[in-house]
Amino acid sequence: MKKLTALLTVLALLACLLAGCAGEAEPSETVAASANAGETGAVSTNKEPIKVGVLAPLTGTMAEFGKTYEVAMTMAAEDINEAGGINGRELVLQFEDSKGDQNQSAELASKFADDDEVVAILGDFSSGCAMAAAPICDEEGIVLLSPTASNPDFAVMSDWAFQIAGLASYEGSYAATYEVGKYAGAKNVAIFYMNTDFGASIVDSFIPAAEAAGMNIVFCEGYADTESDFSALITKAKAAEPDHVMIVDQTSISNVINQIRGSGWDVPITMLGPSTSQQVIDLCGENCEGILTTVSVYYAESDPAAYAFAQEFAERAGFGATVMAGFAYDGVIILAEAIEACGDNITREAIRDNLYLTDDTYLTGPIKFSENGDIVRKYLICEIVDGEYVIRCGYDYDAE
Amino acid sequence: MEYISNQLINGICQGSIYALMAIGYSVVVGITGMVTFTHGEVMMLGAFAAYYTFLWAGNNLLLGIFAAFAASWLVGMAVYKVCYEHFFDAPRHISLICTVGFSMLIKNLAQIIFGANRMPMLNIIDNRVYQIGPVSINLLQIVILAVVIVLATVLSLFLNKTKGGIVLRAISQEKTAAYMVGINVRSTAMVGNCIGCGIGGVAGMLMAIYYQTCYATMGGTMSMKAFSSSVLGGMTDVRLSAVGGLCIGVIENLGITFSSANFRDAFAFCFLILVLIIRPQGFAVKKGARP
Amino acid sequence: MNRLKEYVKKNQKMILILILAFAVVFPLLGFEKSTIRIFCRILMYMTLAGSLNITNGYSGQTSLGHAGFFCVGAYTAAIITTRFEVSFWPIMILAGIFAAVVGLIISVPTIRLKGIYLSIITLGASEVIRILALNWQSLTGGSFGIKGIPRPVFFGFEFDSPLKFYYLFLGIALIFLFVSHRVINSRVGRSWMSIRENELAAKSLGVECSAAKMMNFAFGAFWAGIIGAVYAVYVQYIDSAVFTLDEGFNIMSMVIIGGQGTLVGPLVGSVVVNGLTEVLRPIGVWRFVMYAALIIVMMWFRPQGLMGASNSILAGGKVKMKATGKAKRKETTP
Amino acid sequence: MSEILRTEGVCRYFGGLKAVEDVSMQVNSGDIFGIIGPNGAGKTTFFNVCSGIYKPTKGKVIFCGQDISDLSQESISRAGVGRTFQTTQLFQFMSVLENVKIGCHMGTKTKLVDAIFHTKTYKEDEAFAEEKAVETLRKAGLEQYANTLAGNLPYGIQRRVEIARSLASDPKILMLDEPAAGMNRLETDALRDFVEELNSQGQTILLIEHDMKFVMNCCNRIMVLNFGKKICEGSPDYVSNNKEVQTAYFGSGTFGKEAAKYAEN
Repeated sequence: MKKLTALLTVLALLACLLAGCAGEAEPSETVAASANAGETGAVSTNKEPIKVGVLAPLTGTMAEFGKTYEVAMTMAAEDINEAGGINGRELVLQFEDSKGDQNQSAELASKFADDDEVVAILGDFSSGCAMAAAPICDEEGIVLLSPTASNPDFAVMSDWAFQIAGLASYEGSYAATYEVGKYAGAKNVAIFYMNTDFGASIVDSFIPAAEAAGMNIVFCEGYADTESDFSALITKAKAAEPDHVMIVDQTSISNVINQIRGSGWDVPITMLGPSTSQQVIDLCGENCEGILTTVSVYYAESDPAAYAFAQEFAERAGFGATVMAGFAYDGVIILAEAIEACGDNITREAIRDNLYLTDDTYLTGPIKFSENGDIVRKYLICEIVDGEYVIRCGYDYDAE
Repeated sequence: MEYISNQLINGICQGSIYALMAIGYSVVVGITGMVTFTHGEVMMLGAFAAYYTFLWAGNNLLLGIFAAFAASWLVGMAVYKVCYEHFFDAPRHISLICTVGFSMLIKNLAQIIFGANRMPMLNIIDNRVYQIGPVSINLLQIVILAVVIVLATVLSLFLNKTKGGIVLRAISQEKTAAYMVGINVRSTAMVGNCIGCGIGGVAGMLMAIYYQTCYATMGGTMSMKAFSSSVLGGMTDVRLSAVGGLCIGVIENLGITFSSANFRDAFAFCFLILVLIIRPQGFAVKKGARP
Repeated sequence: MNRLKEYVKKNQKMILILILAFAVVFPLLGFEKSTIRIFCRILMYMTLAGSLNITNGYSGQTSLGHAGFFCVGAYTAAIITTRFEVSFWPIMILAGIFAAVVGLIISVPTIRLKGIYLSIITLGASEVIRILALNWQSLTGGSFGIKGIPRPVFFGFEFDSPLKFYYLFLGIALIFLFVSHRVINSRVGRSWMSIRENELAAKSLGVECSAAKMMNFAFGAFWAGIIGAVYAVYVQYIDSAVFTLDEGFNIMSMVIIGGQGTLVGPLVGSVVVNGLTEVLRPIGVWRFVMYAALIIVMMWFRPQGLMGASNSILAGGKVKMKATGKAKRKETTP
Repeated sequence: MSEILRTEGVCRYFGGLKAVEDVSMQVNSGDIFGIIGPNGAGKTTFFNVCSGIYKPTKGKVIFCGQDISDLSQESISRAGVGRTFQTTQLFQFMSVLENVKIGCHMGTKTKLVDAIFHTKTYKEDEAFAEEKAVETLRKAGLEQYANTLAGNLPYGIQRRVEIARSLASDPKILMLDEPAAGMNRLETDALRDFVEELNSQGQTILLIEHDMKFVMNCCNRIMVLNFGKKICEGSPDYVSNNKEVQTAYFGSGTFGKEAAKYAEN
């Protein structure tokens, strides 16, 4: 009997394994399909495909963002291949799961670096993981382009490290000077921030800029990224009597907003982090009416390319596109262009050098790297009206 | 004064959520005699069951409770079969590791099946704020408080006054003796475990309603809080576990009031460690059956 | 099977030397750097799991918070080496001592507590340590972590490639095994095991249980601290997100899968767990589902772990006794 | 004959229950001192008070002229009180030899550093422990079980291992809690021989036992407890003829007398 159960369990496990392999096979099938599409695109593609490695947290607590990466980047790769690939060669993305674990991220970067076919690496999602992988990419000499890392220390670490999310430090001071200060006209500001490198670096730049603009920071507190109950903080903030609340967070922003409104506090709110995420509207409903945010890309109907991208993304991923999806998409496109510029002789150095030459406007706006490999973005100010984002100020608001 | 009393109310409401989780937890631990780390995932599944029920049948709270309870009951059966049944005679750490493994299994499966993103659970209960004297409290907080009090009372009545409850307590104290007086230990322990899990599922649902969202990894930190609250209450006593949860909630919120929210978990754990150093058995008065 | 065991016992020294030689030569067989990194990770977790095994396996006090000591060691090394120009090696020892001191402090409550109460204290302490590391901005860099940790230099020989770190990790693992082996097979080790098996009896024989337990905690924490320091210089960037409770459970699952209460157990556990997560990589998101399922299967069919001690109360207790007891009794009764 | 263990008015209460009340007694060196009494008379509690598992509520325990009432269990063991338990407390999953080696814990003083560097202390201690363990096993007639797991041995042998383990620590007084419980006649006799042999080598022994034949033949002094109180102390003959003892054991009335007579035969 015991042996029988053992046998059955082993069989069941094998079945699981097979199912897993089958599940894994699906995305690669889509890539193959796109390859076919590429071939029918009348361009001769008898050359070998170009491989780019992607580090993404496909499992673990950050799996949501890993999924964003997977969908947006696959879309970008398909777009490129449909348009004939890179100099006629097919672009293949090799996704590896780092689980949001720095150790694994570093190891996988090393694995990509060892693989001569991989010409560059995209990722990782979080700044911490990207920073763990950076020393390795520096040693091995391979480009590490993180679409979403915003830690100002990341790109500085190496010539080979690039970030396109825009420096958190500039986003913080922009939000302070123009959004909260000039547009909303706040005097006393309360800040809630997620205590991660993202939240902390925004706040570090927000406070001096806000003080320079003549605002008082009456309340500023961080909380752990796993936090879900903010009632105590809200009560505390209320007692400081601010006239504007600023929230810096990614995943639990809806919680904060809901709880602020749930406690009957009717204060103007600015949020920083998820940008014009449909998810915030889904998760907050009426509670998010009138909330301000900054964003470097806006998927408006007036911009058909961006709008189409957002639509397709939502269809594929099952949730709305955030700005991160756009960054991930752009990351692939920029990299592909840098590779294309190398011509036939694709080397890792050439890709890096070409990346520094990037200067164009993409889905998420203009991108031109500084000598560190990071960029300063331009921002829009949006407000939520009737469950939709409405642009209040354009890219040139800071120039006015 | 108004400020402090408001913070106290916040603490009590937060604490009552912990208490709700701890009640289910202590029932599981009390009856199986083994520590579980799957409770967070059981709560998560309860929340998801309720989420899909609300999608399908509209915002009917009772139906949601029923779905959450039923789904968690089923998971409880699986947990029992996989993690407990074979290990009653074995050292404790074996079933503990089994529950850790099972929780990983559920969490990752849920991420694959339900998707990794957050699901909205909006306005299941009307969000009304009441001003009672100096303190303001909203409807949801009142509902949760009421559920905790009712559940704790009903459960302790059930465990102490009814025949079924006495049978459950018997097997929690001495399984061999219970077997010898003709109790079917295995099936009874399973029912007990499932009751605990069911309550956990309802707690998960209420939590999801309170925070207006549910997602696959929501159980992680929460189950640690449930665990701590339950330890504080002496692991097996339903009412004391609820008190433990309340205490942790209040301590955390007072800590945040006078210090910073960064240290929330640190307050909870330091308080727990202090209490355990002074009273190794937690709040429990007499030494009962415990792991 | 028995013949194999006897053979192993007879030629223990030779087999050990063979394994050692294999471990030294193995990475030179032309592996890629990333593969060597995986070996480094395996060796690192060998020591880490081994040091947890000292507390969990030998004195039977289930500690869930080993990541805390790991964290203390890593941060000590990172903070000192980035701020002062000092050689890494004394800092490594210092990191170990720091972790041991923290271990001593945590072990104070364990004098009165047993079982799950002890576990939750260690778990809580580990979380408190992580929260401190996350929030003590001026010292630990807060959520930004510490970057640019310099590489260690040994008499002009810089550890700058994974291969060199492989030998460093190997060396530490060997020293750890050597020292632990000696300690376990002495009066000190025997007193730890007597506490695990039966504390009442141990006390009646004059074993100072509290002191022995504290010593045990400090010893385990010391090695976790050492390995933490090496980890910090190996990855060159640390932040508090590494040292979560999940990491603690991860280390613990290695100990339990490999087998508690033997020196070989955690080594095997580290190879199996780290190997599995790599081998299962092709199945993508199903990886951890599979891994979790394997843990459960393992607990069902071999609860004492792959190489668990049969002569321990942790090995599955009564069940095992009944199976083997009778056969032996016949041989031994006159 | 010098005094080894003395108690002065020892009381131990558990809430309202007076488990041991006002017991004074004295064990001299070279004695085999027996404590008997009906079930629940407080014998084991008294034992536990003497060996430090419980603290006395009132009164003093004096061991070799030193007041040990407030010392911890380990300190009392280290002072020279060795004991066995009513239910055997062996290290079941260790071999008999290892069990006895742990018994040598007090006789050795290897520290962590000694163990790591294999200093002289370590080598001496290991040699000592090995020698002592083997010798003790030989004394207890357990050589052939040296490498057997203790938990796999028959019950009678397990009790003997427990005694041997305690002996390895060279106790000044050996306290045996119902050593013959659960043994058959043959095993009991063998145990009695063993105890007497130990005593003839100068070992002081304090024991609790239910088996009257064992106690009467083996001990030179006996104390009787009933309901926590001492009712009688003296030589075996004196005790067995004491009316109060007979009443305690067999009850009063006709039936009791009959039973007493029967027991005498």
